[in-house]
Amino acid sequence: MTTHNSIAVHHVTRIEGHGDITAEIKDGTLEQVRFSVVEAPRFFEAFLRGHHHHEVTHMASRICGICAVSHKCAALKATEAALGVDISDQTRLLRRLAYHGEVLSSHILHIYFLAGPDFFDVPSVFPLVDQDREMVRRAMRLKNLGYDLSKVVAGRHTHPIAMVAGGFTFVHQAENLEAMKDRIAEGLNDLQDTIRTLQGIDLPDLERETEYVSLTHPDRYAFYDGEILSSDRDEPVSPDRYREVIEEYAVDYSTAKYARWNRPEYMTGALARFNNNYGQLTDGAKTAAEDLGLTHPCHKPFTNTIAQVVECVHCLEDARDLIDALVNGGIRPGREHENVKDRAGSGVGAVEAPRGILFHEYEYDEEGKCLSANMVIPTAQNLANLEADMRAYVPVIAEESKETITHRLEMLVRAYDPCISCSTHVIDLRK
Amino acid sequence: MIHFKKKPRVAFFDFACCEGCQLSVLEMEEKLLDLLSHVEVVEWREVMSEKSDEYDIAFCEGSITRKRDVERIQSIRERAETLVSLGACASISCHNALKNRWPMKEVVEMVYGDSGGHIDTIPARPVSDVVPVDYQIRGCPVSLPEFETVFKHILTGQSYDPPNQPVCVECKLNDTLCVYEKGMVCLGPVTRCGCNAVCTAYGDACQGCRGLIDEANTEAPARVLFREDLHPIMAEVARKNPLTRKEILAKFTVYNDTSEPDEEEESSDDNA
Amino acid sequence: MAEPAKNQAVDRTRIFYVPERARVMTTRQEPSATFVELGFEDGRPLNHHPGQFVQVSVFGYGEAPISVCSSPTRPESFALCVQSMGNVSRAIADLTPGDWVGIRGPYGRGCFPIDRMKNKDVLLIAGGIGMAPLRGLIQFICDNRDDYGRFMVVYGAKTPSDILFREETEQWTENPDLDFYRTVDEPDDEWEGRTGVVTEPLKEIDIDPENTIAAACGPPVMFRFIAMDLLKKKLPEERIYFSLERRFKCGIGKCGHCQLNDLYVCQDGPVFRYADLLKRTEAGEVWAPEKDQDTA
Amino acid sequence: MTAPENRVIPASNFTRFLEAIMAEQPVIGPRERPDQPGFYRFGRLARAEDFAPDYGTTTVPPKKTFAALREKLFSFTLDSPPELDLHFDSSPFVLLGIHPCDLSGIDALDHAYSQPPAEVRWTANRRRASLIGLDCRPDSYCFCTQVGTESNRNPCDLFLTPMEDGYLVEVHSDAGAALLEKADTRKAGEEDEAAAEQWRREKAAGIVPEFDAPVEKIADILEVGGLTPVWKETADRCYSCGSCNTTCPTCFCFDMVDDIEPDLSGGARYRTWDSCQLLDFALVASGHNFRGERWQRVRHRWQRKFLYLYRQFDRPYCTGCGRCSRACTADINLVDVANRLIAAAQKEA
Ligand SMILES: Cc1cc2nc3c(=O)[nH]c(=O)nc-3n(C[C@H](O)[C@H](O)[C@H](O)COP(=O)(O)OP(=O)(O)OC[C@H]3O[C@@H](n4cnc5c(N)ncnc54)[C@H](O)[C@@H]3O)c2cc1C
Ligand code: SF4
Ligand code: SF4
Ligand code: SF4
Repeated sequence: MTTHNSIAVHHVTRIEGHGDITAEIKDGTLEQVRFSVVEAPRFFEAFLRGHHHHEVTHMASRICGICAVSHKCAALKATEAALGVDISDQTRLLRRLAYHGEVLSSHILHIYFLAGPDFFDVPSVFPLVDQDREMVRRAMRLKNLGYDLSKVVAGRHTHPIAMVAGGFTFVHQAENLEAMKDRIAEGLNDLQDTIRTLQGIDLPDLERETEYVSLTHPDRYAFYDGEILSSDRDEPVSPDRYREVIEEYAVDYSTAKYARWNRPEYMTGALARFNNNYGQLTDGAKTAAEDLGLTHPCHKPFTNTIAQVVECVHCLEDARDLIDALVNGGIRPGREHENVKDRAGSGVGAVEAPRGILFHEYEYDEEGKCLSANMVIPTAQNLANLEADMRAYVPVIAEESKETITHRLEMLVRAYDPCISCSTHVIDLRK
Repeated sequence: MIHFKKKPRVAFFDFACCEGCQLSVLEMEEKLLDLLSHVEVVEWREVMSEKSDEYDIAFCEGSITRKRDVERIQSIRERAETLVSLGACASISCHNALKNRWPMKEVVEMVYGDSGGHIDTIPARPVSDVVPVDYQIRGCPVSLPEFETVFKHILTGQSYDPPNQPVCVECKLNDTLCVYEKGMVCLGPVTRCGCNAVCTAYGDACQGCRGLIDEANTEAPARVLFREDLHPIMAEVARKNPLTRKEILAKFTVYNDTSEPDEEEESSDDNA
Repeated sequence: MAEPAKNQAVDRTRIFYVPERARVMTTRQEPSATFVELGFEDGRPLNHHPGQFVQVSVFGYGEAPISVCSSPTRPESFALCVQSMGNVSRAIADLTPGDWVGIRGPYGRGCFPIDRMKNKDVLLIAGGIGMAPLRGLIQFICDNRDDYGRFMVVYGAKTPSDILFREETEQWTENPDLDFYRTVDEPDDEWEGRTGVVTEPLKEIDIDPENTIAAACGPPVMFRFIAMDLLKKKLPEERIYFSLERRFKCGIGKCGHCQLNDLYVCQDGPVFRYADLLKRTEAGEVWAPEKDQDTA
Repeated sequence: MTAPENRVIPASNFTRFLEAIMAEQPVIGPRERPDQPGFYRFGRLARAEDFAPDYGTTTVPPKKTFAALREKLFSFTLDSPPELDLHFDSSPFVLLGIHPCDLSGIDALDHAYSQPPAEVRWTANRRRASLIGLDCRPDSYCFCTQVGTESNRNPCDLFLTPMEDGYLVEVHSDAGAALLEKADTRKAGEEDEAAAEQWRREKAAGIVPEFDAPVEKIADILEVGGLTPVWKETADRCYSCGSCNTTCPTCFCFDMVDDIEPDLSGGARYRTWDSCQLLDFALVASGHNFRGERWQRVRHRWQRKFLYLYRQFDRPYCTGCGRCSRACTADINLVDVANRLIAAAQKEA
């Protein structure tokens, strides 16, 4: 008997933004599979033109409501590079703190609300409100802790306020920062409970070695700053040269563009960072990895979610150290932003967003007005790798029912925690 | 006395936006659980797999930027008794409308080069430009206390108009220092409040994300800042912000481009 | 103010913004309005003068000023007639018997001049929902009919189906003690009564300008035309009374919303002598907006 | 009470005095904004050093300590029948460091709110507080001398005039005298009085803005009218943002709204400060706006402060603090407008 399965998922649920899965499977072999982004394009790269850099950096965070701090930081770094602005250590520490908040809240959103229901065999978190209210509360608590870490630094997580080129419009209070430390302790406990919850779950078994790309920093597990590293190479590359290393290409069925470097596809995100920078994780995070059975290196895409849990522990432990460093350093009013002068120039900002490496690039005229803008988001970089994983995975599950195949493919998509609501993704290569 | 109807069914939908509004709603923790206990959530793609075509209250986030969005929002409108525009994109079109400054073909080309042939895009419009909206929750992102207020208004059958007072009022109620005193230019005097003046509380100027108040005096800054006889505070503002009249007026449109989308300019391609 | 004595206890019963509970006794749907009859918990009367208003709270919705539309001569309860305009008025309209509301008042020092009207001819003019405050006065005069001279009432509604207190007004038409004129702006097929705006019947009425007091309530535009007609009939400005609407929050001259030049409509009104209003530019600007006078 | 002699409190003793008070009751006074160094607001002092005696003018006047910017009037349940619960605080506190103009602002609200029926909450909160005034140095927006508040002491319990080392203390009430017993003071000598007098002279000399006619005249000018061109010209610039009202120590208009709990079990009624400059201030439900034109609202602010309330209470409802001009993002300056009104009236005459 020949079996023919046509899988089509219109608007995969529980992901950020709109994407469709289509797969054609005949007699257990995969004829075609793809994940296409069908998000309405928003044209940030076009309409940022003409705006002053102060507006540009505020507008840039509006690219994405989940990784607002990442987009903001990438935009600030690019703008500061273009305007030749140096920032103080305090500003850098504060941004890193806000950043940890975002990574935590974004990961928690994914772990509990987006991917989580698959682990507990429910369609969404809402049935759990009655089944396991304490777990839902814990999820919300952790998510809020992330928000509040960003908030104590920048007034809000979506979309951060006080962060501007050069520094902050707001003078931070040691008491407020200090007060977060109790919350962090509580959060670390909640993470231990999270780890216990996740120890019991069964993840689909798929192993496929690929190229892992992330930022890397000599002194720390890279989120806010660093250079571009590929697991296929020894030497990192400066973010300024991102166009040389990350080659984008278009496909005709998607509004997103695909990316490659040393291989036809690469992976970026929590698992890539874990693989590339494992040694720099905090001790607690390493223990968490052990408790969760995540060994280094790991080539199982479904474990991306587990790597996120490990990173949550890292972020909270590191946030605690950052607060100590800030408070012990004595917080200065720092109105560095007032010294920022308009000038012509261009610059690149690269950060590790929760979902992977993110680039912003701007060019400004003498009045500080934007001449051109470009962004490369992590999900666009992951798409080729996601499809390669799908191709590797379908034969494994080809005998299953259509529902199971569909569900497993959706889970695979979710494991990447794709974030496509931003829909800014394309390099104009001919420029 | 509050006379309840049966548990209304609630659905969340999104169009072109950053999805930050519906996500920040999750920040409400206990309050969200309290609010949701009065309703039944039947569709919320972002956080649940179930879908439903039957709902009473639809929260719609995002701007209408494609032909198929128009059809989709119309069908949502037909089904929902109550339609809420959630956030700036849905209510006043936020940054999305900035692309309307160019013909769609040009915008597509700017971003996608020649490879943008398959892209379906029309001038961005807020939801209320396409279908009637019962409640607007403005802001980029929405302010959670206001979301809560509107939710409670819906549950208790009350109407809700976005506050028609400028942000300055909330600055004063919070005893926040006016950023003009620091020499910055602020859009607060012409922008609707409801955000609890959060940007100014954190030392930044209001960016105008909630749209203009009714009868906003958008001519005032141009009339003020170019005067010779300014008093010390405003003199400092004028010195630090050598803006042209055009630049001042442009500031009002960053979130709130009220210029009419060019009707003749339609989707650059229909095949999507 | 004399130096306040420190730490004295506050007399809570005198706190103006705290409403007293009242129970909804009956409700009735009127055309484009709801009639609500209320009583205090202890059964005591409201003790109001015709023309006064109460601040009605529907808890969770807010508070709104509403005229008392019943007469103090019928003290078992008091009644409101409310048009759904916004959240509070809609909530009042949604009340059912047994529900509770909060009441502050009665408020307003400027009421209909029932004493001054004694032994005089009385002419009342109501436009639309303006019938609500006047109904209390009509009931009052009917209940004390011997104290007053000729009694004339003109009532204009938009369409026949907008006529408030239909049965009662029908009775008034029959009532020999009362010259009642009812008119509609837009008649329907069944309407056999008068047609035209409220000033039309007014033109026909002959009054004794020396011995008449007139009072009116209705939309702001109406006042100007009524005043012109009455002045034409040689009725002096001191004997024309208007009941005004403004935005009230407190009802006792503190919140500032209802200020009309130096007057607080809530406290000094809501019923004013036309002669007094004429001195106030902010009243004049409403009636003759094209003129921009700005004296106080 | 008979006027007691003035005392002097040296700076070092003053800190101890403050600490002694703070041990017994909260002290609210001017303190530097933690997030905006160099700017001040009234707030509870955590330590005696938080007191910033050299503060200029705060954005929001100290009236907020008696009628909070947003305050809960009472809460209610949504049961049948509803239960109401009043919130009253009767614990005493000290309001420290109020400039003469702001004392005058408190006095203005005492007048307005004590009109029967009295605003009990205000009165109750006023009774909780002991007021300690403090003399000041003017900035370029202050014009207290033009409305006669530069030496105002009403209402206060103690009044401090800064001296080289410490303060000259005037005792204005028995409660003030009782409070001062906690301090180590000495009798003020002639030199001390002279120093304080010198302070007041310098302060008056430092006032820049001047009305071109006495303040009483402004009421007459407003009463006569014919000033529409000035109103319209001012309104062209005005945003109707309300900052002039919401920062004014003598403004007392408010709004009341209900809010309910997310579980819909009950709620509360709140009062917030309001402003007559806002578009919807006089809008009624039928859609009519009784001051729909911006210039009408501008005129109303003036008439209320310098005519209606002036006539009603026999004092201008302006303390010369200059807050409205300082807060105005359209640079509309009260004294400038006054002088244009005066000029317009003179031209008319
Ligand atoms: C002394 C006095 C006596 C009164 N007596 C009665 C009476 O007997 N019966 C009666 O029915 N009414 C009476 N009223 C009127 C009544 O008080 C109002 O209708 C009521 O306050 C409305 O309150 P609300 O909360 O329902 O509406 P609100 O929510 O306060 O107001 C909603 C209204 O706000 C206005 N609004 C908001 N946005 C806009 C906009 N964009 N454009 C235009 N308008 C807008 C609208 O008019 C809208 O209907 C009286 C008023 C006074 C002062
Ligand atoms: S900071 Fe902006 S919003 Fe606030 S008072 Fe000043 S101008 Fe108004
Ligand atoms: S502060 Fe200035 S701009 Fe704002 S309402 Fe007052 S006068 Fe107008
Ligand atoms: S009107 Fe202006 S100067 Fe006068 S008291 Fe009020 S804020 Fe101060």
